[in-house]
Amino acid sequence: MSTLAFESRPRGALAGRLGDRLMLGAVVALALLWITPLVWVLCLSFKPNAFLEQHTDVLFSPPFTLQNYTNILQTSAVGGWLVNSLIVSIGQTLLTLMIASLAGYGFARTEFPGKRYVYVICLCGLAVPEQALVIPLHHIFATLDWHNTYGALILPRLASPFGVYLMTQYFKAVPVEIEEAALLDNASRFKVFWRVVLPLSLPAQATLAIFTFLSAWNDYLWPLVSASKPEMYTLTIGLASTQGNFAQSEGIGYLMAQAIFAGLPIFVLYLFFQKYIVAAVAGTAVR
Amino acid sequence: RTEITLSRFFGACDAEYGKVNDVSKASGECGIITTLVNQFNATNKEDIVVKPQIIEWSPYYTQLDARILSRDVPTISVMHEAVLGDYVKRNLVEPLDDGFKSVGIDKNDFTPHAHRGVTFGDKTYALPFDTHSWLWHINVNLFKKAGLVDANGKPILPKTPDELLAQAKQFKDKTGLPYFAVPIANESAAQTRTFYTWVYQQNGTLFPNGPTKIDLHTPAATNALTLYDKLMKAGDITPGLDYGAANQAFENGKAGVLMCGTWVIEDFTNLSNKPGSALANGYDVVPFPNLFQKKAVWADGHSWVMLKGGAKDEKTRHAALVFLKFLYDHDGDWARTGHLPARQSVITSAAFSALPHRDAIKEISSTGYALPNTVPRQFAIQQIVGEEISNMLSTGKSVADVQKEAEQRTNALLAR
Amino acid sequence: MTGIRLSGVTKRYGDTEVITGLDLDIHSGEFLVFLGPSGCGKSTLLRMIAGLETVSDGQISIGERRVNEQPPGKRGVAMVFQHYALYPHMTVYDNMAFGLRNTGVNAGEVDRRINEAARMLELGTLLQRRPAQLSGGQRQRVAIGRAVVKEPEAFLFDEPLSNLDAALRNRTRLELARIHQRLHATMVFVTHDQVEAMTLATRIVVMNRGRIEQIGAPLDIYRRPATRFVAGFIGAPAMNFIDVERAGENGGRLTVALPFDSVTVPTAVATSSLPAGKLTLGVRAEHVVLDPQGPITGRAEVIERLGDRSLAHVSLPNGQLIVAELPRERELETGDEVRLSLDAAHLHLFDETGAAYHGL
Amino acid sequence: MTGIRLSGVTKRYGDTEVITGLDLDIHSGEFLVFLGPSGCGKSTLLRMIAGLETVSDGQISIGERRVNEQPPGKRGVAMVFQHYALYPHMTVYDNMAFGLRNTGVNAGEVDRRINEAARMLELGTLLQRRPAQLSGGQRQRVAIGRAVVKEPEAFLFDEPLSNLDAALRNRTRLELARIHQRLHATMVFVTHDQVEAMTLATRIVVMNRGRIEQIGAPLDIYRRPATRFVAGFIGAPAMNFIDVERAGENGGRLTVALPFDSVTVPTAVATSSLPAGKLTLGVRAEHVVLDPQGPITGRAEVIERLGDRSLAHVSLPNGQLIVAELPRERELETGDEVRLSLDAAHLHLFDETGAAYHGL
Amino acid sequence: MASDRSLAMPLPTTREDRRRKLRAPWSNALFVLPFVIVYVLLLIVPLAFGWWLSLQRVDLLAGTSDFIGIRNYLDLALDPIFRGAMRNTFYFVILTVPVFVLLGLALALVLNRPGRFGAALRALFFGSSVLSVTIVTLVWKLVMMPGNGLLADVSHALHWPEFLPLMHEATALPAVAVVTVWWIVGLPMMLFLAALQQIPQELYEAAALDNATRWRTFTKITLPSIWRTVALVAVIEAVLQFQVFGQAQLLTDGGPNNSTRPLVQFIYETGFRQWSFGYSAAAAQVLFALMLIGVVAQAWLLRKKEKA
Ligand SMILES: Nc1ncnc2c1ncn2[C@@H]1O[C@H](COP(=O)(O)OP(=O)(O)OP(=O)(O)O)[C@@H](O)[C@H]1O
Ligand SMILES: Nc1ncnc2c1ncn2[C@@H]1O[C@H](COP(=O)(O)OP(=O)(O)OP(=O)(O)O)[C@@H](O)[C@H]1O
Ligand SMILES: [Mg+2]
Ligand SMILES: [Mg+2]
Repeated sequence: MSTLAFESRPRGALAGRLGDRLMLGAVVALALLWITPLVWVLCLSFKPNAFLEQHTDVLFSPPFTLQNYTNILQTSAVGGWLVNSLIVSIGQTLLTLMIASLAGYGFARTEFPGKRYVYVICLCGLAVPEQALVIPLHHIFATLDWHNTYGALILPRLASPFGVYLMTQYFKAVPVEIEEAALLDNASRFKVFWRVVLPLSLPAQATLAIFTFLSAWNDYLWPLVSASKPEMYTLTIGLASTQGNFAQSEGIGYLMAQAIFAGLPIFVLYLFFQKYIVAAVAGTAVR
Repeated sequence: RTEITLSRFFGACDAEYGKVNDVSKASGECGIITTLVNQFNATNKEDIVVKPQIIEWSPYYTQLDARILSRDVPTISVMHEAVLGDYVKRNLVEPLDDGFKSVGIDKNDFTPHAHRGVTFGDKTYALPFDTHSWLWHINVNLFKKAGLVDANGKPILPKTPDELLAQAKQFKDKTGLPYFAVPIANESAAQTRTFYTWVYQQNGTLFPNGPTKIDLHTPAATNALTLYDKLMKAGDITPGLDYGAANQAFENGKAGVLMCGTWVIEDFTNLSNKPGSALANGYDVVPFPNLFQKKAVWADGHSWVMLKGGAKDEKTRHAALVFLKFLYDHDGDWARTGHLPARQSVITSAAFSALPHRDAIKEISSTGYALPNTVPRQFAIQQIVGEEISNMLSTGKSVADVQKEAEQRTNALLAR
Repeated sequence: MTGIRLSGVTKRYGDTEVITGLDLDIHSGEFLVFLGPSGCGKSTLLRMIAGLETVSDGQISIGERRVNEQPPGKRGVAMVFQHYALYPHMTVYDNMAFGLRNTGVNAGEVDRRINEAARMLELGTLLQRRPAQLSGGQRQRVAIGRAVVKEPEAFLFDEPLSNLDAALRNRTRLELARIHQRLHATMVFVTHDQVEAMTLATRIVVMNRGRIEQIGAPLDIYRRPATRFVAGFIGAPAMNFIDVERAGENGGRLTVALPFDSVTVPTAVATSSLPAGKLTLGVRAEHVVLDPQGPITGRAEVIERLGDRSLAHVSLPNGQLIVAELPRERELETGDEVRLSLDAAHLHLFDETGAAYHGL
Repeated sequence: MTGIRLSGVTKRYGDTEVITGLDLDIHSGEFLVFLGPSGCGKSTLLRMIAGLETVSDGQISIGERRVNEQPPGKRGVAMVFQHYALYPHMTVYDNMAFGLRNTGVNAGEVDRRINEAARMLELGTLLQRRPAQLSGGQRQRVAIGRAVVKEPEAFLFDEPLSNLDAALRNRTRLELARIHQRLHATMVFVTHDQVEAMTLATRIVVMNRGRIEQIGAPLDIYRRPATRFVAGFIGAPAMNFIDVERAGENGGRLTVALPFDSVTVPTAVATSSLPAGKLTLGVRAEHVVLDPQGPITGRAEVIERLGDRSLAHVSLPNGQLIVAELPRERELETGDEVRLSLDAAHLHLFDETGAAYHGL
Repeated sequence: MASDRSLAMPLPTTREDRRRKLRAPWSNALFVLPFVIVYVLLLIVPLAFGWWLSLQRVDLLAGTSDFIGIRNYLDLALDPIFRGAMRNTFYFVILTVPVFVLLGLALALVLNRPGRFGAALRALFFGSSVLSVTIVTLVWKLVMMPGNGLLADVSHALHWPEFLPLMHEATALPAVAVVTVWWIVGLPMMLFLAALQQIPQELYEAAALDNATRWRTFTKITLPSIWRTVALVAVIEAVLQFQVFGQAQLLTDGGPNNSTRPLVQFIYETGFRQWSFGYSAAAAQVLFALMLIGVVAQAWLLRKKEKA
């Protein structure tokens, strides 16, 4: 009833109270701690590398330069890597959302023979470390001659039970009554899922989207061994490949600029989805 | 039109050198190799195109292995001489003797160190490109302050371990600073290099019982470790530095000597030309001073190999060889990175001697040593040994423990 | 147009049996109203018919089909939930359109039906709101609208008017009656409002504790309740019950003695129909007559003035309270002494098992 | 024991103003009932008093304190939500205990109060269930119980009995009245049920579109509605309205002409009090008398038999329908011709602005 | 009420119905089918392949392999580095997981507010997660650098002795943990935010009227309502932190004295650096077993709590 009465949330109404202030104060203080290294990264990215070889503790005084960024942008392959990363990350995100949401719904809200066992087996997959799979997967993809394709970059992560687990848990909190209403409204099981349960779990969807995108975007080991052709590099691998052998001491500014450059798309995506994460769009179900 | 792929590290620098076709205009590892390739692509007469495939240095071999496994092999790859043996032993590398002959590469011109590095049995498996090694970079300004310079203003260097300890003490007393800066934190290679050097200087060997069994209890090994330990305990090594911090400390005048490689010579030289810096007019670099019986220092080299399956046909193979010849011809240009050339004729050339400090270090091409190339998994051994020595330096682990554990770990590795 | 048949339907939640072997034939096109105390299983029954709750035992058929295993969407029924269950993320319009779009009704028709429903439910201005922005009654109307637009073969209404004001409830009731006539749909309707039950129902089913107490036409249920439970449950104020003794007979009809002042009252119940054992007399407030010549004396304890009528709670000599409806012109004050008579034709008798006996 | 004072209270959602400058004094210990059509702002008002909704403008004081900024918990009120808002993860017992434990009431007392409430609300056997395992009416009773156990200074009830059956509703109503007497708490009660309003209220507030139409004692509101809106809203069936002309005067009282058959009807309204302009006559069903000598002729179109009474919808010569309550003994069939008279003493007149004029 | 029964559609009880049941709801399995296919092909099969590898002495590049049974596992049991890595990994999980749960929840609770301010703070706490591990470790190496790192500068300014957490066995792993928390605490925060969004507002209203203090509201309303997510975050974080790798490798490379080398680094080193693929595979299988035990134990504990 009170979508607009957010101010009237108990915590809002109490905003004036000391406890609330203290808490907020603490979080703001923590936020300052959090932001310091970030600001530092930003500042370093605007400094000449040669200067940084000797000084990494001077933030706001000159010299400043845009060289690090122009270096990135002038790397001829960067555009292609960016596109690769986008294709892989978006593809992986969309597919994961689809597969995980479907499975999550299946596990959370439907019955079929053997469901519990299948679910438990799927959850056990959570415990499989990525490192246990890299070599076998590489071998399998090599046998199939699939390396250096988008498919090879996208597919392996789809098997992650994380999304399924996440969606299952969130779907369980969607009120059953609303789903019942939809079933009576002649909606097929799939339609119930698609038109009713999915929209009601938007915050969870947004969260999973950001998670998946983030891990796909920053993924390193798999693209490294799977995409050996520079034109198939993702941004992470590509940018790393441009580093000289001693970049960690000689190219700090350049590295920081790379970080900003590579992090920006995720951050933008986050800002875009953030409104779903705390939005009360789905809000509270009406019963 | 023949296309060959060139898999390498050294980074990419399109922004600065993407369009430069003249190697003489470039500097730095990345700049020089990039322009070399550009120049070759622009000038070769056989319509050969070299396509570089660049990868970050640290996972380079992981990716290379993966490529071999998925039969996606580059025509030419860069490879450290230290690991070349592993690939040769698995029969993954093409022998190049015939090819060298066909394009006019003369392996007799290879320096002794380079020759040792690329030859297995009687076959040559790679084109050596350089010798890189481990040096003392010296802040002469601080040495002056410590009273450790001779009449010509040249730094006075120790000749025995005891002299080293004494001079280091003097240095510290006079300047209040530690003698050495060495990367210790998060670093193992540096320790191994220094350690190997001091073992080689004693004519020692680490593999007296064959290539799959290390022995760290030889007197040579014990001496080397003990010296290192003493220096640390005496406060002659700045604690806690990682690679970047060690360089920073040296550049900012926080230590007298930096143990580091050939690849930083150029940077420091530039810095010494900058008034106001701690190194201004006071930088010198020398090979590791001989503290024991003979001049010797750890050295490794970059080389170019043709992995089996990389050249799909004779035409490609030929093109690759043509490119190798081009690299061979331009070995002198590469030497501007600070690395020593792999060709004797270049080392003796006037052009090379004209480069700053090169005269002082060119002896390394003959005093440089490496593990016997029959020893497998040299990087892994370097990692384990270095790690254990780092433990000694950073946590005070005893020499005996280091010897025991490094030996155990290495031998377990080699047994697998 | 399809009837619904329940046979031996039982529902258990774990150990608790909430519906017990229930048999019921709902005729095609009928308007059947369920009445029963809170928690007696009305919603559960509706939900089972709709297919939202499994049947623990027994069979449900809609038309000729056994539907026990059919999914809800396939049963051709529309339901208004007691708690609405609106889609919080959809506008009112979309809430109503959802079911139609699912069955592929074309957009124009969807629009037409929704506008029609919105008009009849007075939701016209709210079509673009979300449920969270509606008042309770408005939500309830959306829930009704959602069912109505589907024009299904059978409607299941679970207390659909409980949150509406009297005037609106009246209007909506009329609209529902009209829809019923237009669509000839079968309607199953749960309500607590007796006016609703009386005016809408073809038949009323009175339930108690998961069983059916009585099925009948509205006035029958009111006038000839089958059991004491039904008699007490139907009608507001509730029927007055007085324990009585047999006092004689008058033309085959029993005369009973009230438990005080040795008052006897004639009834219209045939003596022969009655079993042995104790009897209880039942009489509705409107048949307790304020009569200066009446045999019963009492004192008005509470006067409830409801506007259109007034009720007097009169204490009898034995301390029991009896409710009488006051004639409109009659003014009475708390504490007044009154005399009452009972309308013999409308007296009911109940035996020990609760079975009822009526005069006419 | 504290009164509640609202002055100039306004509530806007974005652009929509749902409560407009409302002034109201709720006396300490009073039982105030809100009546009004769906969506008129009753729940919003309650929620503002409780502190769940911010006040866009104006002031709310409880006792002497201005509470606009006070958090809900500090206002000393208990509320029953229209949609219950039970804690789904707690048992019935814990739902009720939660508020008490929060204020440090000791366990014994908690137990005592809950058992007392459970008894009075007939929840005894359900205390260990979760809300999802309850029927609608049971949930509603838990919601009431949760408020009642707190024994607060003021209760806010938002349609608390809407899902209960008539019998239970009656009993609960009595219990609430009893609690009111015992605690002398201020009660604010929203309902759609006029019997509830009539029997419980000390005063009734009739709201319409965010404004107060009338405040008064129950019978006053019924008998002397201040506006045509109130007249039409209160009472079931709704009051009959007929447009009339002035036809003369009789002892200072206006006589009006009905719009057909040139029938004139005397009223008890003083002519002098009336403004110029058109007039509408209002008469309740119970004051439309079936009278063989009556001046009005009509035809019975629909007979609604509600058990305790019957209503005839009679069409007048001009086609308008008028509802008359049938005397109990009188049987009438659809289609019968009838004659009606209107009870002069109970006729109401409304001017063009809707203001009402009464006889007595 | 947000009850958590699954839609109890056809759950018939008579024998005849039970027979039908076996047929009818199979269609629901279609929902999970896409995942199951991917899961089997891309997880189960490679995992089994990895298991097979772990029983061999393999040289992938040479294409040779000998079946050696459980030799690799026996070797692991005796390998002090592996045992150290195991200890480090457990220690790291214990250090970080509770922090992720508690801090993530605390941040989510405070920042679950509309308006720009909350949004900005949320973005800030999330912001660090977008950085790659290389950058994160580089920056923190600079922070903790001896001499003129940020930490050193601060301690100089305060005249404290210089604190070099990465240099000491006792503090190195906690320092890695701090960096990890800084890096990705935004993720549990988001999971909690999403869960908080699902709690019906009216429950808070009822609680507010019930005089519940903040703390009571939190423990009695919020926590029970998001308990599933608490379990989720705890399990997920445990799974993630068991696999800690990049930070440890890049900050300390396992040192000092093997005090920060986690299992995954061990697996990586033995596999990719030392070419002991079978040995590496065996270590990976051990990690799998450990995580499985850890996750199952945790899920079980949290589940019990949920029921209680
Ligand atoms: N968030 C909102 N945004 C816009 N309008 C709203 C919002 N919430 C409520 N309203 C409107 O405010 C008006 C008053 O709502 P309220 O719930 O107070 O009505 P009510 O008198 O309780 O009605 P009912 O008897 O149907 O429960 C309604 O017309 C409703 O549509
Ligand atoms: N999940 C459950 N577990 C146990 N008992 C339940 C469950 N759900 C409902 N019940 C019980 O079943 C009985 C019937 O519930 P139902 O909702 O059908 O009642 P109802 O007749 O609709 O009542 P109301 O008029 O109050 O809505 C109630 O006594 C209720 O407590
Ligand atoms: Mg119900
Ligand atoms: Mg309301």
